[in-house]
Amino acid sequence: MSALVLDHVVKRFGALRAADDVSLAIEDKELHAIIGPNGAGKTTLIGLVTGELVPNGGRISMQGQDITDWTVPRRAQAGLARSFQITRLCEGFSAEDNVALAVQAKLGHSFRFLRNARKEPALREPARAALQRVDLLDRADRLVGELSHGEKRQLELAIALASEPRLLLLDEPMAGMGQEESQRMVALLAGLKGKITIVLIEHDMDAVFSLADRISVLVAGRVIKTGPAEAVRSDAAVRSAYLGGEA
Amino acid sequence: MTDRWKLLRSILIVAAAVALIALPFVAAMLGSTYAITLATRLLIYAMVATGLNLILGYGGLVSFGHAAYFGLGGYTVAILAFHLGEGTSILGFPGTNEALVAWPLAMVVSGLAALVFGALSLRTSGVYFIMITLAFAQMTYYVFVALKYYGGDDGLSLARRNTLGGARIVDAQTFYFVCLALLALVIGVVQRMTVSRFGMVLSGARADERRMMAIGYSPYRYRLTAFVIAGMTAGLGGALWANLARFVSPDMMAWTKSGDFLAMAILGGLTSIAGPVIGAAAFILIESTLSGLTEYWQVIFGPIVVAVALFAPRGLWGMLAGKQER
Amino acid sequence: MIFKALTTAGAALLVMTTAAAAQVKIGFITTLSTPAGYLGEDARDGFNLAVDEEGGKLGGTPVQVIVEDDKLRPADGKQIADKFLQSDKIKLFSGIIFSNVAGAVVPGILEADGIYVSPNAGPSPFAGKDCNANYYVTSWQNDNLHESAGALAKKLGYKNMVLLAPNYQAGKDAITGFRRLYGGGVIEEIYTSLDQTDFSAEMAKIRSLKPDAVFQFHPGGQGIAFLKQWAQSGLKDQIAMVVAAPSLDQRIAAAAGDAAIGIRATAHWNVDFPNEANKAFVAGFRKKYNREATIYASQGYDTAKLIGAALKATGGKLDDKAFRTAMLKADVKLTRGAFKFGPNQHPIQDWYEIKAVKAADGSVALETVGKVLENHGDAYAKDCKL
Amino acid sequence: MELFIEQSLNGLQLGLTIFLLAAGLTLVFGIMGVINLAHGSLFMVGAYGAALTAAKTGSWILGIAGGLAASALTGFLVEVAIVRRLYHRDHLYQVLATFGLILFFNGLVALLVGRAPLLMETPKALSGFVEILPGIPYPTYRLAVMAVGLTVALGLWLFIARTRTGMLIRAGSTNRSMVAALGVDIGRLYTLVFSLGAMLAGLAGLMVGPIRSVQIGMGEQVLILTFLVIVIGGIGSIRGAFVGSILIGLVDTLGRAYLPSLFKVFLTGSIADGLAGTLSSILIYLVMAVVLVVRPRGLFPVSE
Repeated sequence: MSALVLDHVVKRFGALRAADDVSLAIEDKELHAIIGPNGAGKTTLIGLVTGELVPNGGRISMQGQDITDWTVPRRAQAGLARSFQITRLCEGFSAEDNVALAVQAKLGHSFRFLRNARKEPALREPARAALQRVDLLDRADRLVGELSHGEKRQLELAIALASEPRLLLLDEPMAGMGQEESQRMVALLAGLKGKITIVLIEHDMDAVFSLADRISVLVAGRVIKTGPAEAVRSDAAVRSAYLGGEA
Repeated sequence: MTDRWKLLRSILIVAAAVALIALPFVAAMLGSTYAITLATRLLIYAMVATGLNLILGYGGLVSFGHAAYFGLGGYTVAILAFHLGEGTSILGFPGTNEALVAWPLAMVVSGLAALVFGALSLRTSGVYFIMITLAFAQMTYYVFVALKYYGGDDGLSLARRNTLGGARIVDAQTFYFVCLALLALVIGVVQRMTVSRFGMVLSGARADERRMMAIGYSPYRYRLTAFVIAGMTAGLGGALWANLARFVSPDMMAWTKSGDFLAMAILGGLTSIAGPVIGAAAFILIESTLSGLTEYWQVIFGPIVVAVALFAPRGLWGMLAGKQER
Repeated sequence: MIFKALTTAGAALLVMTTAAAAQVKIGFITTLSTPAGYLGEDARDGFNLAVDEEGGKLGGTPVQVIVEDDKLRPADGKQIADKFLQSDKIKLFSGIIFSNVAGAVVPGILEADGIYVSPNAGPSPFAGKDCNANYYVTSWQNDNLHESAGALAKKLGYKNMVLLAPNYQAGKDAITGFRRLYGGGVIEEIYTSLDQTDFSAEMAKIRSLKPDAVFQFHPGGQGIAFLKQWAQSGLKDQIAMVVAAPSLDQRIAAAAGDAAIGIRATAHWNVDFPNEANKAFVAGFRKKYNREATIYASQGYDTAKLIGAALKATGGKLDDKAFRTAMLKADVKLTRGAFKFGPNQHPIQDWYEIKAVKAADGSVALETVGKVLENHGDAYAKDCKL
Repeated sequence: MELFIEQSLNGLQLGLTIFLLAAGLTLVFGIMGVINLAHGSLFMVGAYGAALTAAKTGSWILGIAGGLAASALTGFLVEVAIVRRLYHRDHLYQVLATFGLILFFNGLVALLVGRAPLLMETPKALSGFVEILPGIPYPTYRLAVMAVGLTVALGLWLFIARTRTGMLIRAGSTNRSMVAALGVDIGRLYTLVFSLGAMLAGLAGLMVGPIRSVQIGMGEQVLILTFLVIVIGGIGSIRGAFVGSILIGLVDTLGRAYLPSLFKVFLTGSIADGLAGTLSSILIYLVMAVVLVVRPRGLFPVSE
């Protein structure tokens, strides 16, 4: 069963068709990259998958379940985790607090009023484990504002991992990173590959082609090609519409 | 947070607690019962501001109608006492003068109102939220102004204070300690809430709503819960106020009162537990001193409020704490 | 023997000087901010004028008048009263303009054995079953305002009236009071809302109802707005209007200008009363404050005079029955003329018809036309057991 | 039927009066994102400026000039001294600071001018009536107020849609840095807009002066109503403010006109009066609550 299926999904903004009859199937445990030039509709696609945008037509399903009408939190609860292109973290909180919030979400409702959440091992231990996975444990007590850009991106990933997702949606995780930071992120993702289904949206072509099992190319709201890295690289349509255009 | 600041903070808190406990005795020694009355007023406002701070400071929700819940709490106590005096019943229940019945009921009434108003208001955000909370408070205000049976805008007097477990709370000192104990309880509960799972979600949703939704929370439910808790706290404050003033009137729900509560919370410092208490104290002391000093008190008080908004966004406690807390 | 006489005389002298020096503090809680601030300002200035005339004394007793703004908030008034009672040890109070503030403040003062002399508000509970030996009203029982207007409407022969008042307690009391002595037909009672400033809907309705006269009770700014809109709508030339004193005081008339001319009101005082006390007051007020006296100023002044008369009789003492006896005698010439306290310690006095006319200098003046009610008390006195 | 037409006209008139005040408020919010509770104070300043100037000079035309000048100048000073420090701040601090300003202005007017309400009469030229329907005279002055309201609506629309400054304002509200990149001093643009908003508030104040009472606190009575209107319309939208104003004007007027008789159909006199009075007091708030529950960002939401 596919981890995520988009079936003839359409999203219009006025006259603009930001998602134009998109059909896509992401297989279980696959690392699937989505690439495309600016304005191709990648952000719209993420919005549609996470539930922040409501499609004008078509269906979306996850693990065989139709989630088209589900809210953002409900999809998250069902195992969809994401990172943001521009880091969105709770500023006044420490790195560990941020991750613990995701752990807490995973544990169900949070209507517990009197126990100090910062002292609950059930929240803090998994949070520290997630920080460990992204090599950020030594920065656990730092406030988000004190972290470097690269560290914030790692933290984003830790938050996403902490909820033990079935499907991980990464929105340009390398954006704005230096070479060294990018390499560390690629290594992190390589370590995750095959363990969770990952949808990776990324501009860094080297990263994409070295990591992805399959790649989909989005141009002007349409998927023009889906296939393994080599097939995409050699596809004439892709080359002319996108890779060629850039080269 | 440095150890020096931690020590200083502990000393300050202990000193404040000692001062609050000693105050009535000192006042009695100096023969100034007024100081006790004033301090009781302060405690009650501090309680309301503490509740408000939960949604304002931690939840980031600017409720411009908090006076409505304060007023409803006060009216609950007054109406129950009124029916006891008249020997009539309300909705099938006889009136009562027992605090153990009236005060929880005041919290229930205010909480229910907050539940209904909050459920509708929280569909909006930003300025819309500010204005819709104001609108609900105004509606409540006008209803009580027109409620002739309960005195309309002339208000309703209480013949005597509520009894507490059958015992009368006659003197100002006892009532002061009742208020102090309840304030301590409210502060304790709110303080624990802010670091609980619930509080973490509430603060998280203020910091970044989209992020919180992306990891699986619907902020609405948590905000509504906080809104109701804040409303209930205001209701308890109103119930105590009715006992202090032995009088309630729609004036308790006026929009300017909501503005006063906001000013108190901000003046002291949001997202701190000490803030609302300091804010309420400063607000009351400044306002009553100024209006005793000059009839044109507004000309001085207004700019003070402006200055706080402009130059002390973290309030008095924030200024004191400097960079130590955020 | 001589020594003894001397010491006695000395003691007596001592008593006299201390009595003369013992200053009486008067707590004057009144409304100075909010749109209604001018009412409290006038009452205070009238009161202070009487004190100034005696060089800081009332009835020979030095007094200190401590004024504080109640902000038209009952709870604030109560707080100030607590401070005055407990901190400043004040026993004698006055100044409250509004009934809702009085309702919150007065019980606390009376319980603390204080004395309250009201220069304006006279709510009905304190005139009837809740009357108190230490509570005096020098102005009116609230209903008097509207009863006199009702009596005037009856005297003028109106048969079909529309009555308007705001939808709150004082407004409802106004209509009840008016109907008590009016006795004629009422086509409709219209209730406006608390902060309403536009009355075009009501006026269109009045036009369609075709009454022969209208009674409206809108104090302060609402009253000004009503008069202006009434004149603009053209109804002023077709339908007569009778109002109570708070809807046509000197300030309202001045602010409404020509829109007020021809409107009739009733009052127990007017600036043109020819008695000597009033002439002196009006001239003194103008000299000291450089503005015209108002009904609120006259009430402040008369209140001070009544307190002065009582202090004179008791030698400045407040804490015995003598003060009450002296107070109830009301042995002083007031600006309004004849005055005595009824059994509930509320006024028994005359009410006059007042009309707004154009003065020689083009401004609006209130002119006394004639008497409407004589020795008028109130309907609640019978419920008062004192 | 004639009465209904007259009442509808009254509602329209009230709506246009509110619009005068709402236009400036929504303009300032839409462009700078500032909630200005002191807008009511500027309304008061306009009325006081006009009343005092007219009393001094005996000319109502000079009075208008005086009122506009006083409110624009006050707005300018308030922007320079206070409001410009609030542009990037949370709404909470804007509410608090401008709440403080209300207190200040009320106290200041009491101190400088005195507490008694001021005289402000209808200009002689506008004091008559026009027979709009047979047997129904309508005050000329109110028609003038309506005309001014419509003119302001049209003028603002033209200003924003057609002029260079208007274009900058539109751009500035969505893209500060773009406007700054064009070499426009955005600080000065904001000062200008705020002063303009203040002048509109002053215009509203001096227009209603002859209808209502020129007194301390006159701004707060209408302030909440004005906020209601711009919130219903969608904050920042001039069109929304216009529609909201007319809606509230009509609802308020027709509610007061017809609710009592409606209630009397099935209730006895005094209870009906009481209920109808209460309901008509809260009707406008109810309308706003319903609008916001259904459309949380108002009737004409302005995109961010």
